[in-house]
Amino acid sequence: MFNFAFSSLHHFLIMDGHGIYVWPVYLVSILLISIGFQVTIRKLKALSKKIKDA
Amino acid sequence: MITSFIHRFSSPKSFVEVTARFFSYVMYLGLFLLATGWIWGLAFAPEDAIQGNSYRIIFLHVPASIFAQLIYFFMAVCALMHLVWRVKLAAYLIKSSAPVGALITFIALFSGSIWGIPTWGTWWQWDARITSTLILFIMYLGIITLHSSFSNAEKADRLMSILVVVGVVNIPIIKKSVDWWSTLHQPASITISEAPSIDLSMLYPLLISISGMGLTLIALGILISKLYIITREKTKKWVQNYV
Amino acid sequence: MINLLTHEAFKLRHRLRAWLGPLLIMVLVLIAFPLSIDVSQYDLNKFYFSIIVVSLLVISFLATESIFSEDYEDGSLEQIYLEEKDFYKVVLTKISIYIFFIGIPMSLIGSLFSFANGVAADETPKIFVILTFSTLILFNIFSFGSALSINKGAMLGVLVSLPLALPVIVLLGRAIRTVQYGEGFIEVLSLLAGVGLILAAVMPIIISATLKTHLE
Amino acid sequence: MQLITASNLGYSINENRLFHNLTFSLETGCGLHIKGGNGSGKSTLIRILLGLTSPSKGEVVFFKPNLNISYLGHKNAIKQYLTPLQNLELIFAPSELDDAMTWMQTFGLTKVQDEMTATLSFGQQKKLALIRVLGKSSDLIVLDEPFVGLDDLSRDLVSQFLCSRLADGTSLVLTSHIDPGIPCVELILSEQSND
Repeated sequence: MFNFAFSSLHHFLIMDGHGIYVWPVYLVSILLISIGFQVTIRKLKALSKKIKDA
Repeated sequence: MITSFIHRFSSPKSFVEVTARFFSYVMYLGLFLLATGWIWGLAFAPEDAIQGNSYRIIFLHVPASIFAQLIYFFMAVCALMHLVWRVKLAAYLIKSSAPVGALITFIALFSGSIWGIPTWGTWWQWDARITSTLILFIMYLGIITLHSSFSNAEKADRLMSILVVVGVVNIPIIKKSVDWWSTLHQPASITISEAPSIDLSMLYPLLISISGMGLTLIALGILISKLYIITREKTKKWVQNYV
Repeated sequence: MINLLTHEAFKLRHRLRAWLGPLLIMVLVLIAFPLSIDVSQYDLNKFYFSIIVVSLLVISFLATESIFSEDYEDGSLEQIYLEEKDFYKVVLTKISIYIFFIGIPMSLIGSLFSFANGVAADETPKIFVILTFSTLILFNIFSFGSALSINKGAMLGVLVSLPLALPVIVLLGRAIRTVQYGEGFIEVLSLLAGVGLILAAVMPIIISATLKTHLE
Repeated sequence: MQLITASNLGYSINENRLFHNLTFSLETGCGLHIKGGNGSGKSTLIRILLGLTSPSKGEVVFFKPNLNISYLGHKNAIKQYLTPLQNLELIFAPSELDDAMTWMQTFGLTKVQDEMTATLSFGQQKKLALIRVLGKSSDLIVLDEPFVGLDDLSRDLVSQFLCSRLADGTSLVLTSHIDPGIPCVELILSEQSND
């Protein structure tokens, strides 16, 4: 169950030509979710600062 | 009695305080599970006999699709609580879940259509589940736009709850009506009643990714609702003490 | 109630733009469509329906856009609330009047044009009945949308009511196919009628709650 | 005899407090003049009394069930695309129409009664809208800035009429920046700090 499914790292990235579909999907999703976290945290900090100053 | 019970445990203040206590656990556990599930799925799960390696999108697509719907049902429960018992926190939670729902629905649509290129040879099909997911996405956008177009936030809360409740009735109707078209999708891979049609070495990483995705989204939801609650109640004393 | 009906009818009759406008646009679309394609290449009667269905969707939206906002903006809605204490009757009346003045003529235009484009004479009434029940559903849905987005513009109205209207379009397309193939017409028609009547009874309750919230 | 009592009324919008702890009562045949600066919540208070808006705190009690209220707010509630006459026909039952027509005459609107309301001047439209309140009998008259745009003559006419209605036992709630010349209890809404 825990055998590396590809013969080499190169194959892992290419995935028999399916890599160009698989990798962008994961990267874009990770990017979107982390932007979600980032933006919220930044806004939260700005807001806390504003309330403290007021 | 129910009303007083709900009101005692649903003050925005206690929500923010309680969730802050286990926020970091939820987030780190979620990210850890998500990473485990994805690495397992991407690198160690065996190749699919029919679809080849492109099936590996499943570890992202299926969790995203599941939570695209679950978040809406969560919002509908909150909307009922808001309309029936006038629970303020419920409205705050709807408003903060909507962007999370829109985000994950977009990811579900996006990953699905990319996955469609190698498997179906097309990135878009007017198939039942894709169409209903697209409609779900429009519904999320509608809820967000509706709330932000009113200056009186309490009015906006009430109208948004009405829309969410009407929308949740609509979901099964959409499903049934678009099912009338011929459908491209494989039947759902995991069902509770039947034995799963998927190999265990693929099922485990899938289940891990689903739980990881769930916890990560809950963490994001907690964060957004904290931001929103503080924005809404910034004139209250507890907020000024809290920050 | 009769008083309310005559009043609403009177008001709509004096707003030419609100009731004649949508009908004219419908006619225009149905004339423009065959002109915009090469008629000799396509079998028009096969997919002329789809343009009828789509124009029904769009025109229903246009027609109901100002159904409540007109009364809301000039303050009549407050006065109505003070007199009635409840909007159910008013909403029911308004939607009925709109269906009578705009919806039914619209269905008539749609079935006439489908007759002109190759539907047999004895099947045209079937098309009319289907279109009428569809307008019943669509008007209720879009009235809800315009009640939610009262004076906030069409973009919001489209976003909130389109998800509700799309299943109706699927159903309507299905119903028209049964006319073309001559099978299962009664089943689909009863489904349409059932959905329409349920919506016509339930939607006004939801719309009244929405309008009440707007007045606050 | 008491008609309305309001106890501890408070209203806030988006957590900003407009007013709080308002307690007052209105008796039959009495007037209440709500005063306050711009944005102090006069119109909101009126809408709470009408039952349109629910207060954030406190409650309003009506001692007479099915209170017959006539109201005119900022919005005139007349149809621009109809003539004044058609507007009145929409508002009044046929039996009440004579009273309304007398007011048309008093206000000098008879000569424009068949023109489109949209072409009437601001003051004329206001007068037309006021007829809704003046021509009907009711237990309570609620007016939000009724004198805006009226000439002196019409203002006196309206004030006199309201005085006579007060004497008949009708109650009155109004807001106005101009002294209405009507015997009223004053209720002053002052700007409050958020604490």
